[in-house]
Amino acid sequence: MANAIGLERADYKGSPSTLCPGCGHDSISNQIISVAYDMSLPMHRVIKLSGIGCSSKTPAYFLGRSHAFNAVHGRMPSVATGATTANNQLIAIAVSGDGDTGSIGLGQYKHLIRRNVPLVYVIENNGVYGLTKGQFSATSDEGQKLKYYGLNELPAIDLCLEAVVGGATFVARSFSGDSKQVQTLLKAAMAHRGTAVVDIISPCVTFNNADEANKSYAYGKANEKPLHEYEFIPAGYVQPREEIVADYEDAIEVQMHDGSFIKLKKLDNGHDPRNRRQAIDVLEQAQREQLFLTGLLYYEEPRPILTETLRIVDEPLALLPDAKLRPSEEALTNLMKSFM
Amino acid sequence: MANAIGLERADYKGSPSTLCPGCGHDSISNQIISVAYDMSLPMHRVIKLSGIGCSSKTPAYFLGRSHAFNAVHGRMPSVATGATTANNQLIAIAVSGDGDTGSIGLGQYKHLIRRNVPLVYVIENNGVYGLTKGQFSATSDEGQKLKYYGLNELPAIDLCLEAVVGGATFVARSFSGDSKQVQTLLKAAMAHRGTAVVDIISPCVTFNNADEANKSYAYGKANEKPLHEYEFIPAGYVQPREEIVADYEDAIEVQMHDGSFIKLKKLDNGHDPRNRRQAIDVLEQAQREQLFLTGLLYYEEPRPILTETLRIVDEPLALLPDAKLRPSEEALTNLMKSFM
Amino acid sequence: MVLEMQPRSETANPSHVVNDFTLMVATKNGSGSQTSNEVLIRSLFRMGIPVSGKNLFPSNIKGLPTWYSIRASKDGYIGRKEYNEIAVTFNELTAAEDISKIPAGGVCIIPADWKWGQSRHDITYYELPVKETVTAAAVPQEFRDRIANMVYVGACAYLFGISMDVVRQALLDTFNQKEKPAMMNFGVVERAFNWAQANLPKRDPYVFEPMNETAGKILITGNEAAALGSLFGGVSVVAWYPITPSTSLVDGVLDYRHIRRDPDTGKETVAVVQAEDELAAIGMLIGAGWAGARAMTSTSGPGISLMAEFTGLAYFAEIPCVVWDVTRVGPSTGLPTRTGQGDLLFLYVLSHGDTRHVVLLPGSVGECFDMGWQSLDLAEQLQTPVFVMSDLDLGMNIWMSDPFAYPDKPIQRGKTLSKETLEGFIEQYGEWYRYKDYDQDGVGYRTIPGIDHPKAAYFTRGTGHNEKAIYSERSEDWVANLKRIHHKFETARAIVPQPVISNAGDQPARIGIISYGSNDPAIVEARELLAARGIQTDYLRVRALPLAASVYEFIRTHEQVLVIENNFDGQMAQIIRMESSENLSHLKSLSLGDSLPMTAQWIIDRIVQTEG
Amino acid sequence: MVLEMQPRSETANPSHVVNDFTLMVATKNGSGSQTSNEVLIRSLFRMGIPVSGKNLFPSNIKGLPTWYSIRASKDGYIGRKEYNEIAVTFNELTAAEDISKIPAGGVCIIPADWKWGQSRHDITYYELPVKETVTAAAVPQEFRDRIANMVYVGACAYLFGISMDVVRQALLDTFNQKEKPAMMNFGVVERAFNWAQANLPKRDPYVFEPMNETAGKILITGNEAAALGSLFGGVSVVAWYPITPSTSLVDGVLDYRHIRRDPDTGKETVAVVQAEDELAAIGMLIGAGWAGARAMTSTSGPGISLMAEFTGLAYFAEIPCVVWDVTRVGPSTGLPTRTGQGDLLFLYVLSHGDTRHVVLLPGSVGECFDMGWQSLDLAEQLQTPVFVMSDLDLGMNIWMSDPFAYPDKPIQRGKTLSKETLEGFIEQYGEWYRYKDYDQDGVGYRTIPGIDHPKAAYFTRGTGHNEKAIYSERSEDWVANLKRIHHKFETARAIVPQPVISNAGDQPARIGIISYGSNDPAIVEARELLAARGIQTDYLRVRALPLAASVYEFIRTHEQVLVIENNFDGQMAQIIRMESSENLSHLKSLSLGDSLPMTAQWIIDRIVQTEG
Ligand SMILES: Cc1ncc(C[n+]2csc(CCOP(=O)(O)OP(=O)(O)O)c2C)c(N)n1
Ligand SMILES: Cc1ncc(C[n+]2csc(CCOP(=O)(O)OP(=O)(O)O)c2C)c(N)n1
Ligand code: SF4
Ligand code: SF4
Ligand SMILES: [Mg+2]
Ligand SMILES: [Mg+2]
Repeated sequence: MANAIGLERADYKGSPSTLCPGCGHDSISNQIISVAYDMSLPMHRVIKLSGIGCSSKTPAYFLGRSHAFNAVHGRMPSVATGATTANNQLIAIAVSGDGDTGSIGLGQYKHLIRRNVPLVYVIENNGVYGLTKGQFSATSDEGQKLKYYGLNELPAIDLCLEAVVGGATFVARSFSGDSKQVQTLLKAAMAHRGTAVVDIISPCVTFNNADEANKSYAYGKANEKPLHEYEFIPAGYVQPREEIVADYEDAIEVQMHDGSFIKLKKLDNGHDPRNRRQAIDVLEQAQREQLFLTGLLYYEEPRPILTETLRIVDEPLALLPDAKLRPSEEALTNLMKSFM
Repeated sequence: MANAIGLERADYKGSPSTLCPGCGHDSISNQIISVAYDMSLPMHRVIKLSGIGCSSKTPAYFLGRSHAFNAVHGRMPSVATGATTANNQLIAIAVSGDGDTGSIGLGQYKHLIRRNVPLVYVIENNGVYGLTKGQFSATSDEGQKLKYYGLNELPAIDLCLEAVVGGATFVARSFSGDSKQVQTLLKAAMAHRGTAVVDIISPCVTFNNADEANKSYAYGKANEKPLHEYEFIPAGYVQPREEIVADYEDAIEVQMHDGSFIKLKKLDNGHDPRNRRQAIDVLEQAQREQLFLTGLLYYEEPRPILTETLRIVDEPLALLPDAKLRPSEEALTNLMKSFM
Repeated sequence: MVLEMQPRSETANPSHVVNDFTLMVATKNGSGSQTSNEVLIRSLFRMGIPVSGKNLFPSNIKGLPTWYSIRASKDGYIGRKEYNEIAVTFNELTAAEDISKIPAGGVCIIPADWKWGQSRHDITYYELPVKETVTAAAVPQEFRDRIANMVYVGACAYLFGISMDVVRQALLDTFNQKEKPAMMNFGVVERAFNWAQANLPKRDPYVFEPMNETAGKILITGNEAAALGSLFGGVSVVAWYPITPSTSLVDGVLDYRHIRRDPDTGKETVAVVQAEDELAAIGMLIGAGWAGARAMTSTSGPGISLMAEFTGLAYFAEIPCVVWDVTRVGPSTGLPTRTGQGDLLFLYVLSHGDTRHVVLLPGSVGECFDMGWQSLDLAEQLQTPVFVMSDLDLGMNIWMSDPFAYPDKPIQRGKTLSKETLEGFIEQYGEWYRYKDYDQDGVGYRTIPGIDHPKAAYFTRGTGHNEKAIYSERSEDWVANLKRIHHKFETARAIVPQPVISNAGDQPARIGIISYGSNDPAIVEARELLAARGIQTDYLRVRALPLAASVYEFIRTHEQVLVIENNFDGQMAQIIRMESSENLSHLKSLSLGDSLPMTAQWIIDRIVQTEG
Repeated sequence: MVLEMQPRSETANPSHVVNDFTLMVATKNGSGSQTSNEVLIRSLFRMGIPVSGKNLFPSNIKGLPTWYSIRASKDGYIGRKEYNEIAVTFNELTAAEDISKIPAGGVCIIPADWKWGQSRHDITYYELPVKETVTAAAVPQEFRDRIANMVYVGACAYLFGISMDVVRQALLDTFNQKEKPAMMNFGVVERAFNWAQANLPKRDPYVFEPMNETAGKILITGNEAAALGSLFGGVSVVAWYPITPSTSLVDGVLDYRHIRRDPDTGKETVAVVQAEDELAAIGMLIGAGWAGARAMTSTSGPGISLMAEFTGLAYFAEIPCVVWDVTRVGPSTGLPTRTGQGDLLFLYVLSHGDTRHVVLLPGSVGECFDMGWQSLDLAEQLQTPVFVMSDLDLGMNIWMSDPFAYPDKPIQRGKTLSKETLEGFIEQYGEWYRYKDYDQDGVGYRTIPGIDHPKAAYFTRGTGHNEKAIYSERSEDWVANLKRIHHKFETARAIVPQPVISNAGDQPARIGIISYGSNDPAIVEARELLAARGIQTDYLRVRALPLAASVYEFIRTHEQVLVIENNFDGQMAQIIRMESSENLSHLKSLSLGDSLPMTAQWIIDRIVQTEG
């Protein structure tokens, strides 16, 4: 069935995956395809950015008609910063791994967030280095065991907590086995203006999928605790706003910059993602008690994005005509006089 | 007057400072000298480590009889990790700047904390790049103005909050103009086992000392709000413990790993540094309301330090005799057989 | 001179070929064929046949094509060959191309289940009932896919003459003497063997026959060898970040560090820190080396690039540490699972502002072991970072070798002063200045932190300093210091591993070959084949930068000198040229850079061209 | 041949020296002397006297010694001189040494307040009542320290003949025409002038006299020139991290980007992002260059080292961007405020695995401007990172120059396809493959993201790929791709700025000089002085790597070739050697690396030695 811009879901595919059969990352690629199709994303405006790792390979496997940049390990954030600054009309989807973001890339990750570079930052978090065959990453849980490398005794870095503390205005965690939630959160993230972090626990079936491992399928399936049930109502959705609110009493509605809404049905935890303190608490609790919490953790009114704080012109810098790139000969002559 | 190991305060000095007269960093060097003298630190066991910046130059200006390593910009933490791993009997004092730690060095800072490398990490935080003449750093406050570079519109990275979230077990903030507090906190930090972060607001009189600048002397003097009054009681102090407790009702006593105590007299804010949530709250509040809060922000029972999680021998690796460095010829022969 | 050379597939035709052919197995990555291939190699090794294996694997965990070549060579050649007489084509996606590459007279072993037919008439096909055999063996479901590869092991054993006894032993070796998995696999092997015996009349000329060429030898990878060398070299701090193809070097340290474990406490004398990246890894080495540990890391190209700034610091602040660069193919991420020697020049000049480094160049697993400990000695003797450039071929492939020799000298800690020797030093000289050249070899005396002596401390920095280690911006201090460091480089030239020269005869041959590293087996083979056809060559194998004087001596004494290496730019030839003002117009660069281990054939072709 | 050369201090003796001497001011860093020195330079410039200034400053914000030399040269020489006839010794800590370096017959200007006495009898002393003069001028307390430096300005003006009118104008220039501060300073200058007139009988031979050699010229630093060149080159994204001596280049962009500001909205067409470090800075450039911006950064050695890995990516993924390396002295942090050319070779081969880069080498502020825009053009034409290696001397010192010429060709965006041209391309070729060599120049056609065409997208990566930009591990694809990129380097060789050759006569001189960058003024001066003594030299100034064919042509046609450069290793000589198989035994490297700008005298001494 064609979407609003006349494309089939298949048009949003990429080349066939070369990941291990069953890898969590592949299901995320599929969710991205679905989301892009549902949202009728114009692929020519999308850029896909990634670092190095199994996760970072995935941009090849979705949205084949979009430009993509598979950069170097851990330093995709700076490439994304440059690309979105060069052309502020691009829709950037960044994909990274836990090693890529949490180990080698932590500094760039934090600084990207601080600058509020507008993009969806998907972390395909499996708590292990997949591509280099099963070393611990910085998000490996304390006490986690791996076949070859033994026991991890260091505390995990929680990339969502890092994002909240670092000034991200949209921070969510999900589970690649929960496709509905992944899709809803990705849609909301796409609608967000600013850095939107979506940390998706995505099991590595080859190196970190023991049943007791906190980031395995079995564990996720058994222990995932969603914070809410979600619905995403895109901007311009026909149903009048009031009706939606009426849906269920306990709902929280988060209105987004572009007019869309995320509707959250509160579950027993009572988490309100607009409450920064709750967001931090819930993350700290999850880490302390090793809870597999998922959902929209934190949402804040967007603050200025980088191209705004840079005060650059509205048209993409990349497309400026020569006349705007080179002042006149007269301008040079005048300038020269000031140095005489 | 000679201290317990027979040294005068002057013995703890370094070469004369080449910083700008009045620089906050110089007064921190002086506090370090006093603390080392008071604590009778054996200088041959102390190592001084730093990155690059005006702040990072200071190890030349104190403890002239200690080995020092002035490394590269932002990457001192890894050098410190290596040095303390090589010799677990060294007492490491690390000095860095806000640019050095918060900009180029953020990743290494966080990973040092995660590994719990045992050292005192002093940040001489002036919210500006001193040595390169006055650019914004990542700790420059939102809305801060600088003579040449204008207005900063990005949120500040709070290096104490980063430390707490990242797993540091001792996190304090102070003000170079408050020498008593700086000294007390440094003493406690020295007694701590693990990474002890002491973020000291240290005005740059040349590039960021306008009265309204949040990290200027005038501002600090006018607005510093200490969380407590402090006393540090070293291990083996003769007065019996009970008596101290009796001192004043509202006191909190934090017992440290080596048997020393920090005694905190609560002020009206009621902050308990052993409460992680309060620590985060107070830091978030300080940032939100631009409060100049100082004091011991967070203290936690020490978790294993790096050399413990590495399970290395008790004697310093650097001093292992040859016999422990090279197995016997027989061992090689046997090993070779296993490859036949 | 025009030369008639042996056509590429000549050896593929005779009627009886013994222990002189290559068997290639094409499968999918992660399918478990690694084990089967190892069993085959180990079997030949047990039969006393010189053998070598080359694993051509993708940068992928599961599913992409992988090829493994096992070469048996009665003459002891262990380099890569350009063609494989026998192909086990077990990957449906590449089989067509794999089959097309079999030389005439070769053999194709293919699953019967595919029902592909036999398109070529100049090769011998054997079709194997893979599924049936596995099913019949009643292997637990979960192991079936992996174990299917044992079918070709059994069939090959029968077809080319490996006894079941030998295979059983090899299986036990491969599974570390664990009976259960070994025997489960052996069941399938035996079944396939029996089936082949019953159903596959031998129709090809290739056979393995026992020899006595491997007795007392070992099979090992270069990375394991390097790890062992480091452990016997007293490495005490290893900081690293995973990257192919260097990861297995640190894995080797983890696997074998028990030989250094404290027997009383069970604690380690080797700290292994997984850093957050390579910037941190080398930073940790520098901290550790400064504080007196023997520090080592292992990485590959991208890691080397990230280490550039810190390397300059270590060079200038004169801190010992050892960096293994197990090279892959660049630029950038390049081909992470292919081999090449493209980092040489970059390593040599790593970091801005007039730096130049010691680079050791092991040419065999034996030298990986030797340079494992020598590099740690040299780093401390020279107080500088020492690089060891191995490569994927050497590091990750299994090689036959003589057992490694125990280090022939005690651990060298260089001029590191203890409390007592510092005392003595000051008595003798009336002073001790960190960067003063007391011995006219450019190397100063250092102390390490922790020494209880009031004069032991000094200030280490990457900024300009005088010989007292005091900050200085004076031009004279700068020049004096840099001159001394350059002088140290001359000291290095004399004490690094010297070139190995192998001359054809008493008089210099017309052609001199210069090469290094893992090209050695191909060159050895090429020289013999060329000699058999009347082209004599002398051969100098460089084992370190800076270049020994004997390299230039060798160049001077040969009419034509060919520098053979596996990179695009001919970097060794460039280094030879850039440091000499002699007339080197008779020096020619033969460089390859095709991402594969070098072959004798390629060398022969080039030399024939040159001569032609 | 033995030559009698002018002894170093010869010019310091005659009785009347006009516009041909150097005045050096020694003060403390951060004391405000920069302003005074600028006023002196601007005054001479206004008098029409060719002038140049060299600032020798410490890596420190306040207090360490700093020296500023102002050279007047009627012959138009603007290189550094090894001695200064006149020394204003205003730093008590260095005065003794400063005075000892004054050549016989020279002049020392010293604060009278110190009561130092006059230890040398072969120089002229003038003692100035600094404190009194400032006190008498009734300057507000807070400005007193800084303004004290105006005392030597006034005294020098009187002693050496600068009119008060000229000084007043120069002060206004220096203070951007702001009357108030200019006049406050002028008050002190005038007072000092008058005091000198009344109290200091002229006892030395040095005088400034008006000339007409600066009319229509400008005074500017190389970094400002580079900033302007970039702005006229259409730079649109600047990402950077502060580092001496490159910071003022980006400051220049900030200072002047208003000329590119959108007049309607007041918004910028140049984004300037202060990155968290150099790794991020170049990452941002690569993202921006890939997305179609004209991206530039400016850094120095340590930053270059940190950029190594990303540079390899840009090279291999073929992304345009421009990196200015304003060099200081390395290795490591080295001497951050001293000058040298020690990064050349490292830049050329930056990153692991067979990379090689375009490096432009400006030799004057004019070329800083030209290469500012040319580098952006070249980066897009060649789809590769382009480095521009300037240095502290060129970048941070003030130079006299002709006004810069407007770019002589429109902005070059290279083979960047828009929606329409892509359409046309596909019509013509029936396809568009990103990395196919359609024009046999090694450069493919690229699209940028955002183009509304279903076939515009391609996948950019640092891993192996075929010409369709599809991931490939095939050896053939790898080799084909690298060959094309190497071919692109040949294309670069022809289109980068070509060498400038200046021959002594119609026939090649016996000696050919090769040099580059900021050595130019010293070489120009040395050649004239040598010529005056009968030694003719030809001179080729390299302006870019890869080297043009004419460099080797020049070498071939000269009996002796001297490569003169300011680094320790003689890196340009090494590059020349490493890429040629010709006999270059007549090529000699003269390299300096003493952390200071090169002088004509040093060159002359070396050539005389060579000839001797
Ligand atoms: C500079 C550098 N160092 C190391 C590597 C090797 N490397 C490739 S991927 C990877 C880790 C990937 O882990 P993660 O980001 O978690 O991705 P995953 O494979 O688990 O999805 C590493 C260390 C590299 N490519 N570049
Ligand atoms: C790799 C690298 N980049 C840039 C620099 C230049 N640099 C030196 S110090 C400094 C900033 C120092 O700021 P901070 O750490 O806050 O120290 P402060 O001078 O303010 O005490 C910079 C950018 C450098 N030395 N190395
Ligand atoms: S190794 Fe793990 S992360 Fe990588 S593709 Fe396989 S399952 Fe996925
Ligand atoms: S510039 Fe600022 S930080 Fe640096 S020494 Fe001066 S006052 Fe201190
Ligand atoms: Mg991972
Ligand atoms: Mg600072």
